[in-house]
Amino acid sequence: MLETLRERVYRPELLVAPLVVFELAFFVVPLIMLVRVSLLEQTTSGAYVAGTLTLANYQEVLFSSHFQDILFFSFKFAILVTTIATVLSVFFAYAIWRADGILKNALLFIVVVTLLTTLVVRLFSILIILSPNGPLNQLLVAIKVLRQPVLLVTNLFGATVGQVYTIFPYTVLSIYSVLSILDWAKVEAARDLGATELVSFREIVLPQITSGILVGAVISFAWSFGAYAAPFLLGSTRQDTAAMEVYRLMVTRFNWPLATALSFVVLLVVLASVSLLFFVSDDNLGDAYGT
Amino acid sequence: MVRRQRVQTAAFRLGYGAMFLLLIAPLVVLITTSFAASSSFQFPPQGFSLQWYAEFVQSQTWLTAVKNSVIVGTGTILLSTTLSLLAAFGVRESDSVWISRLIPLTLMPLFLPPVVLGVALLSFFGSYNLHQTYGSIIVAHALWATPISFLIIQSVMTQVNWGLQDAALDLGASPLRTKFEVIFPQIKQGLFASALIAFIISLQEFVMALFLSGQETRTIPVLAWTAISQMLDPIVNVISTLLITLVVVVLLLSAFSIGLNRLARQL
Amino acid sequence: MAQIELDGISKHYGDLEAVSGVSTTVEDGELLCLLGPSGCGKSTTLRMIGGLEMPTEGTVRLNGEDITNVPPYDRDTSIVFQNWELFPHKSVLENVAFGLKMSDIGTEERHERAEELLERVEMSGYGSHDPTDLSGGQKQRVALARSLAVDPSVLLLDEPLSNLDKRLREQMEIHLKEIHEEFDKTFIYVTHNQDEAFTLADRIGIMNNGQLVQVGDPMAVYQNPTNRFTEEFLGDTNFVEGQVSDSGGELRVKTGFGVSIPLSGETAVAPGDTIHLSLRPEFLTLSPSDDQQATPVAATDGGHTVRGTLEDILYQGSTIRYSVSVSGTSLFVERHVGDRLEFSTGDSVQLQWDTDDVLLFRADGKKLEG
Amino acid sequence: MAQIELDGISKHYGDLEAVSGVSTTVEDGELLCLLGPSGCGKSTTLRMIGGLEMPTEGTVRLNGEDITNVPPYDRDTSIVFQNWELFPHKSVLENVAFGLKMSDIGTEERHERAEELLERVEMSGYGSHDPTDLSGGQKQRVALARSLAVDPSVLLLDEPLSNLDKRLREQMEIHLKEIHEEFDKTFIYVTHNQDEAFTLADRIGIMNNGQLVQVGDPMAVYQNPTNRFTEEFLGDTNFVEGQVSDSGGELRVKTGFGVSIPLSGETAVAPGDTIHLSLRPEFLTLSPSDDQQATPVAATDGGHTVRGTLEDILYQGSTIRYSVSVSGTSLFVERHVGDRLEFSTGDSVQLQWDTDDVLLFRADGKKLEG
Amino acid sequence: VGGGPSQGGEEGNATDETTEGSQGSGDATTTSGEYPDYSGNTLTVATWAGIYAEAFEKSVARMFEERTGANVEVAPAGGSILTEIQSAPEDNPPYDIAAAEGFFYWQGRNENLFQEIDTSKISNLDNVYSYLKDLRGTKYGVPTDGSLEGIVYNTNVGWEPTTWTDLLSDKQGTDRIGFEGAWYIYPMEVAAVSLDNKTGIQELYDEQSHQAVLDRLREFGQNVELWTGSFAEIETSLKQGIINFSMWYSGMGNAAASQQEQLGFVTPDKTAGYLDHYCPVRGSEKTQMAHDFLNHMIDPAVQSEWAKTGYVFTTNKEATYPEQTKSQYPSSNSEWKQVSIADFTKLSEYSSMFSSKFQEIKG
Ligand SMILES: Nc1ncnc2c1ncn2[C@@H]1O[C@H](COP(=O)(O)OP(=O)(O)OP(=O)(O)O)[C@@H](O)[C@H]1O
Ligand SMILES: Nc1ncnc2c1ncn2[C@@H]1O[C@H](COP(=O)(O)OP(=O)(O)OP(=O)(O)O)[C@@H](O)[C@H]1O
Ligand SMILES: [Mg+2]
Ligand SMILES: [Mg+2]
Repeated sequence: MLETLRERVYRPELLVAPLVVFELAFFVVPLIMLVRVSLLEQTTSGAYVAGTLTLANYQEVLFSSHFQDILFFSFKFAILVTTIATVLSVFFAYAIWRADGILKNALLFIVVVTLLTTLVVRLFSILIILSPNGPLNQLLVAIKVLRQPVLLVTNLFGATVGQVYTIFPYTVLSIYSVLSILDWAKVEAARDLGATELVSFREIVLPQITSGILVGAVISFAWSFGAYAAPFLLGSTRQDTAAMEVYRLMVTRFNWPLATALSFVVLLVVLASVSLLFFVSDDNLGDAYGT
Repeated sequence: MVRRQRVQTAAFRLGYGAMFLLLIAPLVVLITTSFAASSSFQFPPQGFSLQWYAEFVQSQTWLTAVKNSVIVGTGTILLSTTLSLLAAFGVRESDSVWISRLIPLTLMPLFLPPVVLGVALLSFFGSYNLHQTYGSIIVAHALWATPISFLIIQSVMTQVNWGLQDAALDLGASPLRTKFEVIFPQIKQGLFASALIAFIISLQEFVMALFLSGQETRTIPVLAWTAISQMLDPIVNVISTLLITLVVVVLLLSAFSIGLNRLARQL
Repeated sequence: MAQIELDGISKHYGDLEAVSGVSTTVEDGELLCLLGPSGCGKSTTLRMIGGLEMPTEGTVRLNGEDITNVPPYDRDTSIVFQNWELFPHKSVLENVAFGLKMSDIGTEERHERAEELLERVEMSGYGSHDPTDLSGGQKQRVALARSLAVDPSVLLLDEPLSNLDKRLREQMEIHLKEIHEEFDKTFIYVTHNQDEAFTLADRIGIMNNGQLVQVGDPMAVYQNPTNRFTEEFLGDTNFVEGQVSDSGGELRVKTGFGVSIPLSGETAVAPGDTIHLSLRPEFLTLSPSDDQQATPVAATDGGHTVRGTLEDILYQGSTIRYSVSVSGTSLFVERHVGDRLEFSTGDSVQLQWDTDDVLLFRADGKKLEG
Repeated sequence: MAQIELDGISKHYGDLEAVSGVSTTVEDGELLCLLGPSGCGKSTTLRMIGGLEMPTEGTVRLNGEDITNVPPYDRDTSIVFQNWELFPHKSVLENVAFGLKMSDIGTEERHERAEELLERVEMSGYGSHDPTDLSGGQKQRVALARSLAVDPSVLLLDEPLSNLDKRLREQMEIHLKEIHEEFDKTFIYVTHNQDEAFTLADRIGIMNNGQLVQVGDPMAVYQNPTNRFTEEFLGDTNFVEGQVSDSGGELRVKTGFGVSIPLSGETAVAPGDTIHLSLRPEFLTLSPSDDQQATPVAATDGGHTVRGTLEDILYQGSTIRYSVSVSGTSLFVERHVGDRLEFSTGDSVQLQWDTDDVLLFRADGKKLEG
Repeated sequence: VGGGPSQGGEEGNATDETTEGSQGSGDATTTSGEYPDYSGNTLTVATWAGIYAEAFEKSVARMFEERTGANVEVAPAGGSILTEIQSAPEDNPPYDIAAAEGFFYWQGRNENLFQEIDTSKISNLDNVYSYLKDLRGTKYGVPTDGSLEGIVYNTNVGWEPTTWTDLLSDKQGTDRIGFEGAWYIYPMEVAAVSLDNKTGIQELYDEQSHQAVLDRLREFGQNVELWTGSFAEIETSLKQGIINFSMWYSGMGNAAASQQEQLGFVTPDKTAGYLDHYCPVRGSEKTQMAHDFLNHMIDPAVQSEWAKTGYVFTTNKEATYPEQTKSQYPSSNSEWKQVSIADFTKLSEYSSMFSSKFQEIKG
């Protein structure tokens, strides 16, 4: 039906042009500069040795166990956070969708408002809540769940909680935005055909919001891989994410070639993971249509 | 049967109730400490005072940062929403496969640690003497916000009833008009969400902004990060509290004017 | 075994009372057709039976058990929705197999069953199609197959054949009738098509304005409407206004063109009341006028004969509608094409009927038993 | 002034040929009804005329001008969609006023116009409602009003009254007819309801399998179908199979129960061919059998009389259907209730018809002119 | 991140030329009259973040503004200062003057990120301890301030550590301590000074002793719950019971202890520290104002005020310390010699080894 419009009025490809130009100018060009930096020799007496060309940085990133550990941890951490955040967000977004009136407003409000607070302060608040002298421990001790306070921060638990908090509102919003225009009548039809709330959710709602979930998962994965603030403040100092390491290399150690080389490895790992995610979910979608 | 249903419903309510509490808990800490009398971040806070509010109002630096965040946030919304909305329509209406293949590549900025992106952009903008401008920060934030808005808008579009577009075209609406009249209302939650996310990215991102901002263009999170990483005073909480208050007031006002249920539907 | 009992159910939407105080019992294995004008509350009633809408008041019982609060998926009912509500992200086959999947029937078996049902609704070969690509009638048939597949004891059909052509509709009617009889299911069937209702129904329920105004055997409802609404709704008829007058101790109703009918034993009317006479076209005999000059109205033995001019002849496929002007009032008669009445416009004709076939209604709509 | 010309338009969806090579001209001010089974391509044809679908082949012309590539918003056409496509986020009034808004008509004026149209479709008072809260029939009427509001020179209606009860439908038909005649608009009207088609149409187009198989005057199409499909589709008829045989130089067709009809001058058949005879129920005269013992078939003057047993009587509101078994073949006849034929099941009856009323079709569906 | 300044000495051989005698004691009271009127001009100064920046603003910056009418923009850029200058265009730097501790000074100098200064224009330099001047020289900036490594602790533990090895004892609370985690040099320094093999931090410059230093750090590491570059995190963690003691720097540590009863700070007798230089940034055109600002920074009055608000040590002999820090900081060249300040020219060849070992110990 759109052929006609296309011929007469505009070519839809042109609509994509601004985005492409934007990405080329502000991402690809700086990216090329970065690639160049990642191929320079390191020096301890400055940022890099200008004019040199080497693959040593990539070698170091790929073959030193230090970086391997970091990449592996980041990967694990990203998977962990993404899984938890996605499940919780789907649940919460669904709750918002099903709620009405004041409750709906309240649930939505809390998500949005969370995002309006400065991340670092929010993380410090969580630090306080989870700390041995904090309200959570006090509560658990008071109701005799715990005999004495436990350390919930400066470990993987703390980092994960912090990162899930960081990512959660984004994932909820991306899922809810798709959910909000879903047709309730279809769910009714399913329930009429014997699907319980749970099943109709799985059969009708879930397949139609996969795209939203996917967006959330991508954001979550990418940002958890590149997590900085939450693992920094709440995590174990023994477990650095790739982004923290890049920051350290770039800013504290002033070692640009290594920092950029690591960044590109991170970029490729995340890109590959996300492509895999898209690929797998596409496959599933395909299954849904086939018979 | 009915019993199982009750148990399920109860579990469901309990689930989101608990999540609600968990979400609100840090905010409670954050808000109450903004009224602390002491100069440190402590919960429960000792004493009540408005000293941090007074300090905030008197601090030119913080007020400027608020102004900068608003400017940069708005810019990010405009830039990223425009780019991604156009692109989403383009991809939908084009049958060229490579375009839709190309688009996921726009996600790449999200995958790069922000510090290198910040440094790269600083060198890039620096060579045109454009660093420390609002524009450079907006561009950096849009690099993150655009792919997300794009993906959100695109997935919202999968739920759009395109039959309505046919109806509108048939009734004499031009393609552009059709978009305004029948497509926007359908994707408005998605647009709202993506604009919100764009704004929030801008309100939260501090690593790239750290490099790209100058004295005059520092945003709230940059200031907060540099301030707070070495010194915790509740002034940052004041800003968060004020922002929350602002949103509550706006929501209440709109609730009074259009009714809560209507509002719930609008959202 | 599925007997449905509605006990004073009502549904309010804000100020609007979509359904008000509907009570009736649908016996096991019965097929009840709900007929009524657009917006009278038929779909809402079905949705309440299916559990998709909570009645504002009243109780729904299944085999005597109160199911008002039972969720839809725990009710052995299935709705064919008026606007189909196919799942857009599932194939046609998956749509049909959905209910079976919900009862945990294996993939193979349910696909087989689904294929079978698609065949029944003449949609075999469409299994792998995308529902959004189907034509209106095709979607409707898929929706029907989807509900049939779950094999519910109560099937609630909301205008399930409205988008089908006559031939297919009749075929589907036969299928439905078969299923209904063979498996002894309870059907509640909303339709705006009276032929459908008469062909299928064990009983017919007439709704108006949220109320169930009459329920009964199709022929009984048709032949003996208890109120003017039913009479008017069910068939095209000639309504003629008359006035009650007292002629020598006997109440009579008199029309503008001179027909006068005695109201023997009628107590609910008084002289001066307006009465509506219904002269059904099928009870009117049309013949060439014997005598051009005679009085327009003559009381014959147990009936009347009126003379008039043939004003209009309308061909409607297999039937022909004749409009006759009698002293300024227009009356119409219908005949089959095959009856071969050879009239042309302007002809002088006479219409004849039995007084027994004339139905009388009070101004408030109630039928007079006179 | 709006004359629509379709010149060999086809529409392929992948392998599927939804519409194939449809050519016809709809004259200015004409009302063409498209009839055809579900999925035969009616909606697709309308959508191509409206510009919402590009024909894979062929040309659409408006007043002789090629508009195949003109976008929908530049065409003076408007579609009433089969599934309504109301804008859910706009009020009923805004839906109706939408087209006027697009022509930049001031708020006040367009709301006034919209109110007027809502009144026409008996939906006044619903202006501020949410379309999703309406009943099926109400939605349909709003969709109709919305298209009427833009006052297009070509109105394309896709089963616009399918969800309305008989009374309302007839009222709407009258409104549409009025609008059509008063403003001299061109209408293309898809319906599966033959009464509707016969009541409204200036011409009728019969579609099957994507093709336009016959177009013409309603009575002509009905009385003189050019092929078996039309005959079968348009009405319930008795199809009886016969064989061509050569009896003394003259070709005749003979049925199983003994009817024999000469095929004078027919050259397109040969002995041994199968021929289908259509005996329309309205051309059959049903009467009590004179003679129980006589041969089952007798050739009368220009026709036949057959004897049989009354097997079944089916009441369908105002008509009654009688099934008669003649030597094992079941034939049916329809009569109005008012005809008061007093038969009961098991009676011996006779059926009579004129040979002129019998239609003969070759195995490939083509009608014989015999 | 930003907080922990790291450092390196350059010509670190702190020669014994104590030159106690301040040449021209009269300069000590430089009057405001010597400063030109800079009204309408802005000077952007990059400093460490947090409490440091606040104190800087209240003392140094405010006093300069009062003296000259200039506007001083304090940018608490912290750890990213160097990266920002490096990536900005050469002729348009983000700052006019930048703080640089040892490592930054050394790196910045190598990358030519700083301008050479004309010491003759900085008269107050004469009153600066020669030990501190000679440490890295004054070619690209002047030594202005610094901090020593000490221990910040929660007073609730009931005892006060006095030496680094106290943290290795099994006294109450030493099982959960905090340490600088952003950068290896200061933890290494602590490990080195806590060893008695060599004076100060000489162990770091001698390959043979490296193993001992690393082992010692590993020993500390066993008790470390928190490695961080953020003092805010240390402060919160101390108060919330996550840790009980933490290594940190005397400036911030004293400031925190002075404000909060719950916290205390000590500087062990044998310890190390860092020294800041403030350097004019390459490409900045405000050379004259920068020189005036640098001179202002080491003005005794300014230094005294700074020492009072920020608890840092100062470099001008004439400056005075507040009660709280008086005893913690050296007040003569000979005393200064007891304080170890890292020399990056000597460290550079071990730098990446230390760095990766440090990561390993943390991990
Ligand atoms: N978008 C599409 N993609 C693929 N096939 C389609 C599409 N739209 C319609 N079809 C197919 O084309 C054929 C004709 O469809 P169309 O909607 O024109 O039928 P119709 O005559 O209007 O039928 P009905 O009376 O049931 O509405 C159908 O077989 C349908 O499945
Ligand atoms: N969700 C709703 N909110 C408000 N009003 C509603 C809602 N659903 C239905 N109504 C109103 O209730 C009345 C009855 O609607 P219902 O759908 O039961 O009618 P119906 O008899 O099925 O009509 P139709 O034959 O046109 O489908 C209508 O006036 C309709 O506008
Ligand atoms: Mg309905
Ligand atoms: Mg159709």
